[in-house]
Formats: sequence, structure tokens, C-alpha cells
Amino acid sequence: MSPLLEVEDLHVEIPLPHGTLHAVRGVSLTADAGEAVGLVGESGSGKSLTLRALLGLLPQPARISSGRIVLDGVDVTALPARERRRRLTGAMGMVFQDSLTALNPVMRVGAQIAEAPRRKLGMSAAQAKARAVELMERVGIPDPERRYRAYPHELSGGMRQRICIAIALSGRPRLILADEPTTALDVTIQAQVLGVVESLRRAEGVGLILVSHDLAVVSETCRRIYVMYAGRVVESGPILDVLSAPRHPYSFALLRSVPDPDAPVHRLLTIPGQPPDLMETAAGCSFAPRCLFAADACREQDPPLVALPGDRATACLRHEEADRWSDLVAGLATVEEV
Amino acid sequence: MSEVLAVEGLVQQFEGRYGLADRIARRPRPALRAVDGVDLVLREGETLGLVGESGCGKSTLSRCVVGLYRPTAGVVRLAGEPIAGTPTRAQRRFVQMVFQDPYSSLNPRMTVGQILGELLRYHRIVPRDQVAKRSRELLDLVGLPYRALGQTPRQFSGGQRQRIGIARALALEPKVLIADEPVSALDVSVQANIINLLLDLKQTLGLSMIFVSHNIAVVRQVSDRTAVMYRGRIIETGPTEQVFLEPSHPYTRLLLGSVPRLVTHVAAGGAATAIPAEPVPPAALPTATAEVGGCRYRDRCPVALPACATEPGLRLISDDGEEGHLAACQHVPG
Amino acid sequence: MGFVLYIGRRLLAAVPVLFGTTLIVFFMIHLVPGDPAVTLLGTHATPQAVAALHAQMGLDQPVWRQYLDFLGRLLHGDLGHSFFYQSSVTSLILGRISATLWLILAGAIFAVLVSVPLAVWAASRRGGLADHVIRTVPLLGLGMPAFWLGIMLILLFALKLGLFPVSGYGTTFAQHVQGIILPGLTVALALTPILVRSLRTSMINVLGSDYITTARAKGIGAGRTIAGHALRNAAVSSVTVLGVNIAYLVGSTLVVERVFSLPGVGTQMIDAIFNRDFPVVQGVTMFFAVMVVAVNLLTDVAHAGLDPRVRLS
Amino acid sequence: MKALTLPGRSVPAAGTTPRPRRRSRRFNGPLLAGLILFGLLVLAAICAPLITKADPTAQDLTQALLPPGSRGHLLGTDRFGRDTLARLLYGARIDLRVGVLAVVSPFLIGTVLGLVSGWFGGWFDTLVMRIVDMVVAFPFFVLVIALVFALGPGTGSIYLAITLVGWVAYARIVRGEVLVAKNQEYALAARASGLPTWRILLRHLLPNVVLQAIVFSMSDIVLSILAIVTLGYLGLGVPPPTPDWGSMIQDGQQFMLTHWYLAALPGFAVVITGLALALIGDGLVERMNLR
Repeated sequence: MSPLLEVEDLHVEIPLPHGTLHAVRGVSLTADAGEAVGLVGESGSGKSLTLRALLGLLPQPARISSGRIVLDGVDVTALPARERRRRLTGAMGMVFQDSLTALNPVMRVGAQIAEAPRRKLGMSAAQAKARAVELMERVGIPDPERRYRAYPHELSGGMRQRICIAIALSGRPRLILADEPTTALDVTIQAQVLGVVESLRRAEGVGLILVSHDLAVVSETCRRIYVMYAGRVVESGPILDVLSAPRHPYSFALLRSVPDPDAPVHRLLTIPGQPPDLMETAAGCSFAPRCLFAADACREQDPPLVALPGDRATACLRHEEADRWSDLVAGLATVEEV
Repeated sequence: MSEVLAVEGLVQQFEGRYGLADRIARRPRPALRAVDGVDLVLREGETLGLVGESGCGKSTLSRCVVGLYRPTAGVVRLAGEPIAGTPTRAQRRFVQMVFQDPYSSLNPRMTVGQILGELLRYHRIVPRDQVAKRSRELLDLVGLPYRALGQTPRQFSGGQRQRIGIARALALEPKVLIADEPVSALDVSVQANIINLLLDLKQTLGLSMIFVSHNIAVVRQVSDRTAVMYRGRIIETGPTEQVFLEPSHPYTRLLLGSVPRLVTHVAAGGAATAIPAEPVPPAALPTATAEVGGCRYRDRCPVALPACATEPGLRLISDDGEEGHLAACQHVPG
Repeated sequence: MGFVLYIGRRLLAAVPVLFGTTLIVFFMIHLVPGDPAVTLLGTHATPQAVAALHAQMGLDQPVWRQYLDFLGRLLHGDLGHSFFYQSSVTSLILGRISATLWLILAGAIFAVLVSVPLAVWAASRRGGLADHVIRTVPLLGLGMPAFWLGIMLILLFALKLGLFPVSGYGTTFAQHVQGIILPGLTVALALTPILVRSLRTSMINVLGSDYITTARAKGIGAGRTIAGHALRNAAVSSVTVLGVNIAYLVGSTLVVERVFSLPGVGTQMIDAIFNRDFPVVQGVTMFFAVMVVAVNLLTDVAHAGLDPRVRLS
Repeated sequence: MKALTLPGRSVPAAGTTPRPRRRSRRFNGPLLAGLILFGLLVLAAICAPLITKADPTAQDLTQALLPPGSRGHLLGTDRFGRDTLARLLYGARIDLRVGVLAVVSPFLIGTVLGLVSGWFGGWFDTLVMRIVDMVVAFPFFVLVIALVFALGPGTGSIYLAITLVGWVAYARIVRGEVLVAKNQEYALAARASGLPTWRILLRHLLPNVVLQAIVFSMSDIVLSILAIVTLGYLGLGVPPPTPDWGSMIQDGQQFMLTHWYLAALPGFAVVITGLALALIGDGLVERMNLR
């Protein structure tokens, strides 16, 4: 069975007055029907642009410079623009980070949910409204009949994000793309919204691609993970395997630099330096300048993404030494203590 | 350990616009009690974590402490001396703040050298001819190269700017450092740098610190004691380990339970399941503009009692710590 | 309810502004260097005439008394008497008001008809040739005096092409319409450079906003996205931009009326200046302030009607 | 107290990758073009006696209404036989000088009032903003014309009238900027470190808020030149026979059918001045956005 969505070697470029920013550099990923996939990285890693490229919603002036997007076994990149958009938006819905700007401020929220059923699914006005109210109920909005007539600014952040989820679901998609959907929310609201997403995913069998900078959020929600750094996927695989035994120094360091609410450590691991400037292309692994384990080869050779057993992959030349990383770092910490 | 900073009965109220039209329409005068009766003690050498969600008043409280607002009621005491009206120069030097946003917290039109030099000169920290030397020492302290002195903030990355912000706070040689969400605007991979730096500086310079954050994991990592704020009040406070291991207030429990956790080992068959099935509360604003009366968590609380119609004060649960573990809930035996 | 309350609030806020404008208009007479009566009548006026004018203008009273009188008369619609004509200022203005209102209306309509499409075009082709042209050409117009533009339009359309009358306003409705087109266009074009530039910016903001992306993600088609989401928000910003600049448009009618010899209030003010007819100058200045306040109120109403967020604040 | 790193490595957190943020260039295209154009205009005005020998006020009815390109009169003559080029150049002296100088005092007054009322708020702010509301209720040209009429003719009246009306725009802009800037964390930091208010206002706020006022002053110069030209056209400006673009347009208007250039040329002069200043303003905005 072919996966629902398959992305091959996607490149996104942003032409700027001072040069071209190569923001996504050959990303490949797959999402099966009903599967929850996480895309993790920090700002500038290209995770959000990747997600937007999937739906053909890249912000001006970014554009896909090469790569294939295969939906249901059909390469949509080869289709005419209109047909491509029809297929992509028919199969996927999207949730954004900031629900206040993602909703039209001068339109009632109910009408915004009812729009896709009415215009795309061809329902009558009454049917579309009923569908919208039903969706609002499903995403946990109390008193949906009344809230149908509310404007976005009249709702709280959590309520608005639920509306956005309802909009994403309104076109009966098979895959939801969510771009940092809970980053702007408080933790208690975040937990509720994530709960809604999870239960809907299970009940409706809708797939999910979740983009987040927060490993914990992704680990609670997704089954597979792609870790991105500087426009590339540096590691991928089943989430539990990646988190418990990372095979790339970036994921390894990230896991040890983020505090755990249940287990405070004596000292957090720091990742020195900062993400690279994507305007320039330096030779070698883009993480090498910050890597704790980099060797000379890492600075000369661009590591390819190699497949590992257990449906995993990593873009590190020294991934075979990964088992020793923990000891190396632990030894270091004690040395520094003295 | 002796007290370095104390807050007693602090209230900070902001008044909204109230025009002629509102008067004619007989609308109530809008007022927002961002901080509504807070007591707090910071002891020498300790780190107090202040957690809460957006709008709970934690930022307002910290700004009151550094003297940016004049409190509506209550006192702030620095080393036993209350701030009367405008803080004195010595009081300004005593407590300094590290701000949240590394992009707006530095004047874009001044070089790092000017930012630090201005403070060193105005407060006469060192003789005039020593200003350059002292500025370099400050850069050493936060791990920035000397050439930073001639550069403007926009030539630095977010993490480096935050280091400049810390150097600026340290220039006045404060005893107390207030860190207001110092890492929330930074990339995850840089956050640990700043957290470790702050902890190191606290150690070497013998500072006391109030660490304000919405990030519960970070607060657990850095603080000795933790205070949880909700709608302008502290609803639970105590030694960090006790608050995290035995949360007493229902809100604290919800808060701690809501934090997403890294799932590294789970029975086969799929993703995590531990998603709290919290009943959806009515879309209430986190900060009340009107007085509700009673416990301010009552409308969201799953275990509310009729007795909650009267607002509980902080009650002692155990007193093995210096200040004890307290919570403001009717379920805590008084 | 929110809407009514908002409008009520705006109306109330206009009261102190109008009150303040009367202060400025009143104190204009005290800016006149030396004795206003002497200055107005000329140095060879007889002492009796000066004294009579003093009494008529109330200059022999204390200042606060003069102002209260002025205000009291104003509340009864009395702007004083013309020195030059045997008539009250109010009736003089009323006699000329229609041409000016026509001109403002025509100017506003033309301004919208010219700038909005240009701005939308430039914004939707951002970075393209049309955008560059629409962005740079208005730079030439920013320093264009309205009266000069009027003269050039007369030269081209009236004298060379003979499409419109050179000047005047005629007596019939058809003549009015014909006579108002060139002056209306002049008023509009004088404002267009500013309008196009700020409208283009706000259109770009609308077209680049997240809710447009949300709408596109729904897959409801480009036409529906524009009609359902972009247009109304674009209208909100157009109204805002127009409201900010409307005072400029109202002000430029003053000179444009003069160029086209329209029998409007502006022409009257300039005639009064040459006749040293102080009360008429004062009255017309006041009239223009009332016009601006009224037009601002209209934009507020339109804004509140289009944007639900406004009513809440 | 170093961050955890492998031994033998320096602390790379500190600027090892110097960000190649585009250095804000001192000049960009529009700014340079505007400055050159405006510079040329000013130079032409200053060097008027060197460019043409003709006296802008000398009448010679035998030489009246000559077309451009005539001997000794490059741009022709007006109905009194006065040289058009000389009148344009000497007119520039008046119009540019008054236009630029008229903006100075509104700029200073408005900036100071905006700074103070935005920072302190309270009754002073309310008072200033009420006055601003009153003044902006009048169309700019209407109030300036009425004030010049009341004050009597002459350049002094023009300066005073433009100052009385013009400061409100600066006060509004600067106040708005201050309201934003005073809640920026750098301003809070300056307050928290106990610096005196005057120092925060002058050293920290002013340099950040004044840029918007400077950008606006470019279009304000255009506006004040337009006001002077309009006054000249209405016969309320600089008294004749001193040349001024506005009165030249008025003179030329009656010969429109036969000698259109008499009215057109001074208008072009205004348009070019406006273009130069608009380019400078655009260039400044572009420069600021790079920061």
C-alpha cells in the first residue's frame, strides 16, 4: 500500500534582494493514512515552510525550486496549478500557530467553518450550518449554536484555536497539517487542545503532521518523528526509538538541553553557538560547528541521510559511535565539576 | 538565611479609560487588579521560581519589585528597607532585572559599550578611568568577546543579546536579580546556555534570584522554592520539590498535569495516552476585571465546595522548609 | 447595541473638538497686528468709522465677554454680518454651499475610483512592473499643487480637446455635472499619490495576512477567497486611509474652486480675503472645520459598520 | 562557569559566526537620487546670479512674451518682458528657503511636546492632545490661508502661520512613537536602572522616536512649499515684484492658450522639488527598515 502523502527531495528557496535563502534543502518524508507524524526543529530549520509547501501555501516570495509531492500515488507537482490545488486542499486541512490572525476578523466564526462545506462539498446553506455547529461541538466548544455568531475577537485563545481545528476539519480532509498549533497557548489550554486533536484523530482516522519546536508535545502526540536542522531532515524514525536512543548529535544534545519537569538534572547540556545563516552554504555538515562530537571529516563532507534498521535514518557520519555519546558527555560533566 | 527582599500585601491596579459616554451609559469603571494581595519573601542566596499562565500577574509583580510601577497598596522591602515612593539610587542598584525579549530590551541606537558605560558612570560604580576595564570584566562574566563593546545590539543573535541584557543588569552589582521569562523568546537549543549562565552567576556572585516563567520544567530546574500564581494571587508556595511532588492546590495539580512530557518508554501499540480529559471550562478570561468573590479558581475547579464562596488565605501544609509549604485552598485543613 | 454606543461615543467626542475650533476661529481676530479695526478699514479711516467697527465687532468688550457673545450667536447659527455685503455670513455660506458639497463628493468618489483599483492592482502584482510603476509615478504627484494641476487639466481637456467647460458651474443639473467633473478630478488627483501609496501598503498587509492563507487552505477557489475574505478587510483599511486624508481633500477644494471659478464657499473665502471681509473669512474657516468633523464622523460610521472589532473598543 | 563543552574548545557562544546581517548601507538608491536632485535645486538657487545675467524683476515691454529659446532668454519672457529662467531661479531662492525654514520650528515644538506628553501622560497630555484635535479639524490650507490673512502679508506671517498649524503633526507622530517605545523593554530597563528621566528621554527615547519625525518632515517641507506657492497663486504670498513660483503660475494662467509654458514651467519646478524630497523620505524609510 502506498502512503497517503510522500514528499521527495523538496527544496524551497526565498529570493531576497541580497541573495537567495535556501530554506528547505532536500526534505523527504511520508505520512500514512491515519498516522500522526511529528516535524521538530527550531526557528529557521525550515519545518514550517516544508509544511506550507505541502499545501501550496508558501508565503510570498518563497517557492518550491525542486522536489516531488506525491498524493495517493499521484505526483501532484506535475499537475496544472488549478488541479494541484484542488487535490491538495481536498485531502488536507491546516491549523496555524496564531489563531487570532488566522481567522478573518470581520467574519463570524460559524460562517468561516461553514464555508468549505458550502463551497467545496456542495452542501446547502442549512446543511453547511448544521455541519459547522456539529464540528464546533466536536472540538469541544460549549453552546455552539450561540458561538456560531461570534466574531474571532470575542473568543478566548483556546476557543479560537478550536475554531481553527474545526475549519481544518470542515472540508473532510484525510490529513491535518498543524503548524505549532499550541505554542501561543497556556499549558493548561495546550493540554486541552492537544487532547481534542488526539481524540479527533482517533475517532475520524484523520492523519496528522504536527510541526513543533517542543519535543515533549510531539512525543505525546506522534508515532513517528522527523528532526530538522538548517533546512534538512537530520534524523527520523519511530518516536520512542529516536527519543530513547538518538542517532544524531543534534537530537541527542537537544534532548539533554531541555529540562524535564519530572526529573531536574544537576546541569543542562548546552549546545554552543547558534543555527547557521542559510544565506551561505558552507562545506560539511551544517551542525558541525556546534557539534560536540564533530571530527575533521564532518567539516569537509556533507553527510547523506542514511537508512538504519528499524525504519530509522540519520544524517551523521559518526552515527555508529552514538552509543558512546552518553558516556562521553557524562564523563565531561564530572570533569567540569571538579 | 536572612531575608533580602520581601513583598507584603501588594496590590497593583490598572485603571482603564472611562469617558463621558461610559458615564452616560452607566458602565462600571474598568479596573484590572493585575496583582491582588501578594506576600512574598526572598532569602539570601536562594532562587524563587514564580510560575503561572499568561495574565496571572507574575510580570506585573516583578515590575513592582524593581520599582517600575508604584503599587496601589502594600510594600516592597529591600534588605528590610521599604521602598517609599520612588526607589532611591541604592535601592535601584540593589535589585536589577533581566528582560524577556532580547530584541526590544536593548536600545538599538547604542553600542554595548555605551549601554554599560552609561550605567557605570551614572551610578559611579567605578572611577571614570576604570569604566572601560570594568565593561570588559562584565563581558568576561557573561562570556562575550571584547569587540562587542563597539557593536550595536542588532549585530548579535538572540542568545548573545540576552547575555548583554544580563551584563547590563550586573553592571549595577545588584544583590537580587529578577529574571522575567529570560529564555522564553530564545530558540530551544540556546535556552540551556542562558539558564546555566544565570545559575553560574548566581553562584559566583552570591546573588538571590526571582525566576519568573510560564515554563514549569525550567522553573523546576532552576529554583529552590516555587510560588504558583493565579489571577493576581499566589495560590501555592513551598520548596520546589514539595510543590512538584505533592501539589496541594487543584490548580497547581492541573498546571503540573498539563505540562507535555517526553514519552520515552511506553507499552507497544502507539503513542502516549496520558492526555488529561479535563472538562472544558467556560471561556473565562484568566484575569477577572470584576470581583467574583470567593476562591478565584472556583469557576474552573473540579472539586469546588460551597465553602469556596469565601476566599481562602494561604494555609500551612508542612513547615520543614524555611518558609514552609502553603496553599490557598479550602481542602487544605486550616 | 455596540454599534449605537460606538457612534454615540464618537458624536460626543466631536463636541469638544467643535468647541475648540470655535476658540481658534474666534482668536484669529486677535492675531491681527495692531488695532484690527484700523487694519481692516485702512489707515485713512475716520475715527468715527473705527469706533463704529469696534462697537460692531464688540472689540470694546473684555475678551471673555466677546468670546461668550460669539459662541452664543454661533449656537443660534449666527456667524455675524459681512462687512462688504448687506447680508449675514450664514446666508452667504448657505448660498454657496451646494457647489462645495458637490465638489467634495465628486472629489471623494473620483479619489476612490482612481486609487483603490490602482492600489489593488499594485498589491496583487507585488514586485512586478505594474507595482513599480504605481509606486514610483505618484512620487511625481506628491509635490503637485492642486491649482496648477487644475490649470493643466483645463489646458488639455477644456482648451485643447474641448470636452468640458473651462470654468463655471452653470444653472441646470446637467451643467452642474459637466462643470464638476474637471474640478472633481483635480481634487481627486491631488490626493491620489498619497492615497495610492498608503492603500497599497494596507492591501499588501491584507493579502499577506494569515486569514487569507486559511481561506486558501480551505480550497474554496481564488475568486471566493478574494470576494469573501480580502474585499471586506480591504474596505476597512481603505476607509481608514481615506479618513486620515479627507481633510486634505476638503482643503484643496478651496483653491480648486478658484481655478475653475466655481461659485462655492472657497471662492467666497478668497473674495472675502481681498475685500478684507473678516466675518466671512471667519465663518468660512469655521464651515470647513465643521465639514471635516462631519466627514470624519461619516468615516467612523462606515468603519464601525465594516469592522466588528471597532465597536468593542 | 563555562558552558559544558569539550576540553580544548573555546566558548563559541560568543559571536564565532559573525552574522552577515546586511550592513545597513549609508545610502540607497532613492536616498542618493533625492539628495542629488535636491542638492542641484539648492545649488541652482544659490548660484542664480552665476547661471543667468538677467535681472528677475527688470521689465522690458519690447521683449514681452518671448517664446523659450529666444536670444538671451533661454526660457522666454513673461508679459512684462522679465526673463522666465531668472524668475524661476530667484523664485527657488524664496520658495525653497521659506519652505525648509518654515518646517524647523514646527519640528522642534512638535517633537518636544510629543515627547513630553507621550512620556508623562496625565493632564498635560490631555491638554496637548485636545489642542491637536482642534487644529487638525481644520484643513491645512484653509487654516494657513486664514492665518496669513489675519497676520498680514509677508514671509514672517507665513512662517508663523505654518508653525501654528504644522507642529500638531509632529506632536502626534512623536507621541505615538513614544507611547510604543516607553513600554519597550529597553526603556523599562533604563528606568529600572535608575537613570534620571531627562537622560532616558534624550539618550534612549529621542534617538529612536525622532526618525519618524524626520521622515515626515520631508513630506512636510513639500507641504509647506505647496502652501507658499498656493498663497502666491492667490496673491497672498510674497509681495510682488519678488519672483515666486505661485505668483508666476497666476501670471501665466491668463496666457494659457497662447503661452502655456508660462504657467506650466513653475509648476514643473514645484513637482521636481516634491519628487526630490519624496525620494529622500522613501530612502530614509528604506534605511530605517533595514535596521
